[in-house]
Amino acid sequence: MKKLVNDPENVVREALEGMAAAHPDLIRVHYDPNYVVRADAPVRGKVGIVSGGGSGHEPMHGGFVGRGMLDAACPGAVFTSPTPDQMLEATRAVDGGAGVLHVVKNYTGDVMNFDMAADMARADGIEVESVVINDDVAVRDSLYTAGRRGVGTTVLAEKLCGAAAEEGRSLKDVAEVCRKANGWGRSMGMALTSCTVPHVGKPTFEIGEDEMEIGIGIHGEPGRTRMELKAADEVVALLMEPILGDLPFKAGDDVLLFVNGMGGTPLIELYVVYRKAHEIATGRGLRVVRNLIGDYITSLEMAGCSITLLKMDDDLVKLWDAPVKTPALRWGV
Amino acid sequence: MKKLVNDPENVVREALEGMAAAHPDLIRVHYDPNYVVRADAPVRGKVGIVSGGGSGHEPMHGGFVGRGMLDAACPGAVFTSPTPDQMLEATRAVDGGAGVLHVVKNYTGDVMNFDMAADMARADGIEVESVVINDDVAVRDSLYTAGRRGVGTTVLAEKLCGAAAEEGRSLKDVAEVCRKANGWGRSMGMALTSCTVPHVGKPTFEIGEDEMEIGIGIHGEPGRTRMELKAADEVVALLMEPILGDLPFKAGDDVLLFVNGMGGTPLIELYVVYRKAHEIATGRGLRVVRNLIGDYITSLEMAGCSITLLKMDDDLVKLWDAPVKTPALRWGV
Amino acid sequence: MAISGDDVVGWIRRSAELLAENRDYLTQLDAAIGDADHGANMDRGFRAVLQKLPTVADKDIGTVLKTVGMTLVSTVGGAGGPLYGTFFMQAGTATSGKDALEPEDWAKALEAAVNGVINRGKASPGDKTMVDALLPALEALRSALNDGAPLAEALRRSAAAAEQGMKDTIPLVARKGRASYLGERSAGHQDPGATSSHLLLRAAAEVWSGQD
Amino acid sequence: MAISGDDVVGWIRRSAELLAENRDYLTQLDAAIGDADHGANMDRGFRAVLQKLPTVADKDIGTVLKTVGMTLVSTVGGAGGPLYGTFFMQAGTATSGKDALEPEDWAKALEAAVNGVINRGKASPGDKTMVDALLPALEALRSALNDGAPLAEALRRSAAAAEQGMKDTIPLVARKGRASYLGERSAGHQDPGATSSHLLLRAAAEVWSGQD
Ligand SMILES: Nc1ncnc2c1ncn2[C@@H]1O[C@H](COP(=O)(O)OP(=O)(O)O)[C@@H](O)[C@H]1O
Ligand SMILES: Nc1ncnc2c1ncn2[C@@H]1O[C@H](COP(=O)(O)OP(=O)(O)O)[C@@H](O)[C@H]1O
Ligand SMILES: [Mg+2]
Ligand SMILES: [Mg+2]
Ligand SMILES: [Mg+2]
Ligand SMILES: [Mg+2]
Repeated sequence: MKKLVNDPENVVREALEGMAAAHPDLIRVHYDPNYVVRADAPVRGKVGIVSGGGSGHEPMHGGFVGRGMLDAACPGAVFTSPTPDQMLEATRAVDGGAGVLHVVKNYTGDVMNFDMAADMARADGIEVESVVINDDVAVRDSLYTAGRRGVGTTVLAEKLCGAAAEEGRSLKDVAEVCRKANGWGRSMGMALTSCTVPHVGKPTFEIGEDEMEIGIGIHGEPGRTRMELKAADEVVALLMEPILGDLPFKAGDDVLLFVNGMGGTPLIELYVVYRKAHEIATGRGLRVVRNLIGDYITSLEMAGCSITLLKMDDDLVKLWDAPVKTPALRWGV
Repeated sequence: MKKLVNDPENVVREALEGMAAAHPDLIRVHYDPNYVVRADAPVRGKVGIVSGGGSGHEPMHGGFVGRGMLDAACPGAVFTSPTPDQMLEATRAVDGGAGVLHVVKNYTGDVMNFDMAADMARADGIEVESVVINDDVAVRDSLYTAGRRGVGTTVLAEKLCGAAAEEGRSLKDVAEVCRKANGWGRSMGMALTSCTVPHVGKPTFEIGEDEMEIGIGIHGEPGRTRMELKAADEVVALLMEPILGDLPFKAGDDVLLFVNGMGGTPLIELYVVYRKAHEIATGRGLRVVRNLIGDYITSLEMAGCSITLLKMDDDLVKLWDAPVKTPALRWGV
Repeated sequence: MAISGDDVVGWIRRSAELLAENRDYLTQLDAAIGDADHGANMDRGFRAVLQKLPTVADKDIGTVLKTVGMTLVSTVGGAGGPLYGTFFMQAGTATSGKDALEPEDWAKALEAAVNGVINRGKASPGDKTMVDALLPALEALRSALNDGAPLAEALRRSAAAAEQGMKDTIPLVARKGRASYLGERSAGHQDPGATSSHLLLRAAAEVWSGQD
Repeated sequence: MAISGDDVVGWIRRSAELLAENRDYLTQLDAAIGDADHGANMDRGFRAVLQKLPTVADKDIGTVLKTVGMTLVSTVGGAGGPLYGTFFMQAGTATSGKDALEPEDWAKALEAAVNGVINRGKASPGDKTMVDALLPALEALRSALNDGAPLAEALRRSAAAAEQGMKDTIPLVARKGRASYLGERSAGHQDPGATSSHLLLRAAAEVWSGQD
């Protein structure tokens, strides 16, 4: 295992300490239980937004805490959902009297832990809404399974509902923005290499020098299919087809195109991917009105990428363009 | 070789096409010769700033083109200095009548190509100044060698002199900011793995599962020493010692601390590195007043990091905080 | 005759031991169809439990088990945290105030625990989850006690049923939890949660086998 | 007797061929003490030259060589681009207007070329650069011609000296170019630029060896 870490058990803690040292103007970090919170939380009268999940997906979620996005993030152990006590304390810390939205990725653990936390917070008298993000078209959906995973759309939804909250919208309306983003977003990912969980010390999966995994999750979970490595343009087509086939919208619609790196793929390759994804989207009559390119929802050092298409309307465009000031996403301020 | 590319010979071209498709609001891309230029270039009366170098270091330099930073960037083949014709055309394209600054990293190829371009541009009647960045303390300096490489300080210098140009300072003054940044910046890098040049198809160097390379360059050039892999805190100390030992400044000074990822190292590890680097800097009495953490000057998918310390004064802080709007660095606007 | 408070503490300790020993094994199982953390999660949780135990060792069995559950909820995370947390909290509620458990008390506690897991996770038998080890274990315990088997024997049959249930998860296609994302590709692998469940029941059988 | 314009074009073509054949070899040498691009750079440049050649094939030798130099400058990049670009541009200036080269003309052209490289790169002999192949080649050519050797013989001695100079770079510690960043670690490796320089002089010896 080749990593810049000390004791693998301390990676999450030490990375949080690094964040605290780096961004005192934007965030505060609370330990035991661990959560990252906006430096000026709670913001009176504003809906608070809390997300969280396993660590190893940086900058998500801690890097998205700040004005115009999340009020707090709860980092779990690497690839492990955080616990209800973290979420409860974070919820209390960001409650400015207007209620708190939990943005939850659809993994059994995340959903159950956030459910417990929401129950406890409500028992405390805090109004809590939860929106579960489930945008991964690699997973075949069904009433009888855990359903689709929450992946790339999470980043976009957090930006959008963060802006809505900043504008002063009500809990119901902020949750509505989040649900709309989830309903209008579709993603799919792929991997060239495996990640290595620090405390495991070896790659989660073996993969041949000429193989790739299509439909991979962000935790090194195996994907839909293992196949021979292909040229970037073909890979992009393999990701775009299921996304386009599942889109709840049509030619002529405006979209945001998000090309996300899994952590180990350099930016030059993400632009090669973007080129083709843009071409395919445009070829289907979609208008790419906004985009995001870079490592935002990662899987440690895994090489690979994911693509997200999100339908946009005027309100979402306005919310996307609104100022954001977090460690990882920043503009307009 | 596991990369998201099509024909390896076309990587640079296709990545440029991806950038052009992604950021028409910020940049335009010119092909044959290749350069990336601010969408609104030339800006009348403003000093133009041109940089460039081999590709494979993304987002540097193309990702730094835009308001408040570079006016143009010339991408060469992967790890190969661009050619004078690119630089000449870029220089012409950004000349707003106030002269053009070339920001050149100190590699023999870059220096010679930019020299030729500057001569040609001057023959065209454009006033050109060049500043050569040479901040890499891994290289022992001497009058009789090529001297130190230009690495991390380049990113910071480009931001700072970009802001100075945007403010309307003269060519002489903008160049002075750049020289000051170079004089006050020191960097050192390390690698856990090798990068693979696309058209070569195999790793530039072999490195054992329990080895690391200290003092690595950004082109996979071997570093100062190969040694056994160590804990992150020890690695950081190994990088900080030569930097601190070479600093042209002292306890009590303000600094910007830049922890840069080489491309394949995930952000969570960069924060573990930042934590210790911040601690060491602070322990030496330096005040870390600004910082930057992420992949900004990379070496394809190489895993590893570099650390840069830059002394700051009030003017540099003001220039650092000034608005910047480029694909890779954006704030205040 | 009965399971004492010390016996319950002994069971928890032995469980912690078995989970620590099988940490890498559980993680490997989870790597194949999940995210390679089940071993680390359970081990982290039970190490926290071991630290907490002394503070409640002299309390009633219900308090001990509820404390175990609450500690797991706040230290394990993932799916395992809420599920095993609920398991022990429900077992604790069912044994509230008791200083010793008769065989029937244990059966009721296990029943409450297993129902808690099912209510929280909504998994049905055959979904390839810990339920596939827990439910057979409960049924085997009940039928052994109905047969008039002594406690030690009933515990052994219960643990054996958990083991069988665990093995029977191998051919299943997962319908719940992270393994369900794999669809057909989840078949052919043993479920990590069913495996850790078996370890808990095996620990009970080992530690309490002196009783009858 | 003399080197014709066609001969010069033949030399360039043969050089392109040798560089293409040795692309991986040059890149490997550059990987050891540089950045693994010298082979790709030279090959890219000479492929561009081959495309350009037909447009000047009927021009004087000076024009051909200057065109080669300018094409290399705008397609090779790195250190090799300006250095080899200058090499050919200077050789072109020295042969301006000529349709054939007497041995002494070639010696003057090579001298101008090598001086151009030295002026641009500021390398001294022993710095572990292409100069360590080029300068011995020039000296060997001069002394062979002074000895009254026929051109073919002089070219062979020139190429052999380049080869020896190339090999002699192995123990050297680099003081110029990218390899200098390695300090002592650059010793023990052959310089890629000296190797490509040898290939150019070998091509001349091969292609022009019929003349004398
Ligand atoms: N809905 C569910 N009901 C019961 N058990 C479940 C459910 N979902 C997952 N599990 C169990 O949890 C185990 C995985 O636990 P763990 O690896 O700790 O959590 P995570 O999947 O969040 O990483 C699975 O092997 C399975 O036995
Ligand atoms: N200052 C110099 N003078 C002469 N030759 C040099 C100088 N610097 C480098 N070289 C030559 O250039 C070669 C490297 O060329 P190349 O790999 O194409 O460029 P780069 O080093 O920019 O990647 C070296 O092997 C060396 O022979
Ligand atoms: Mg997990
Ligand atoms: Mg090079
Ligand atoms: Mg798991
Ligand atoms: Mg080179």
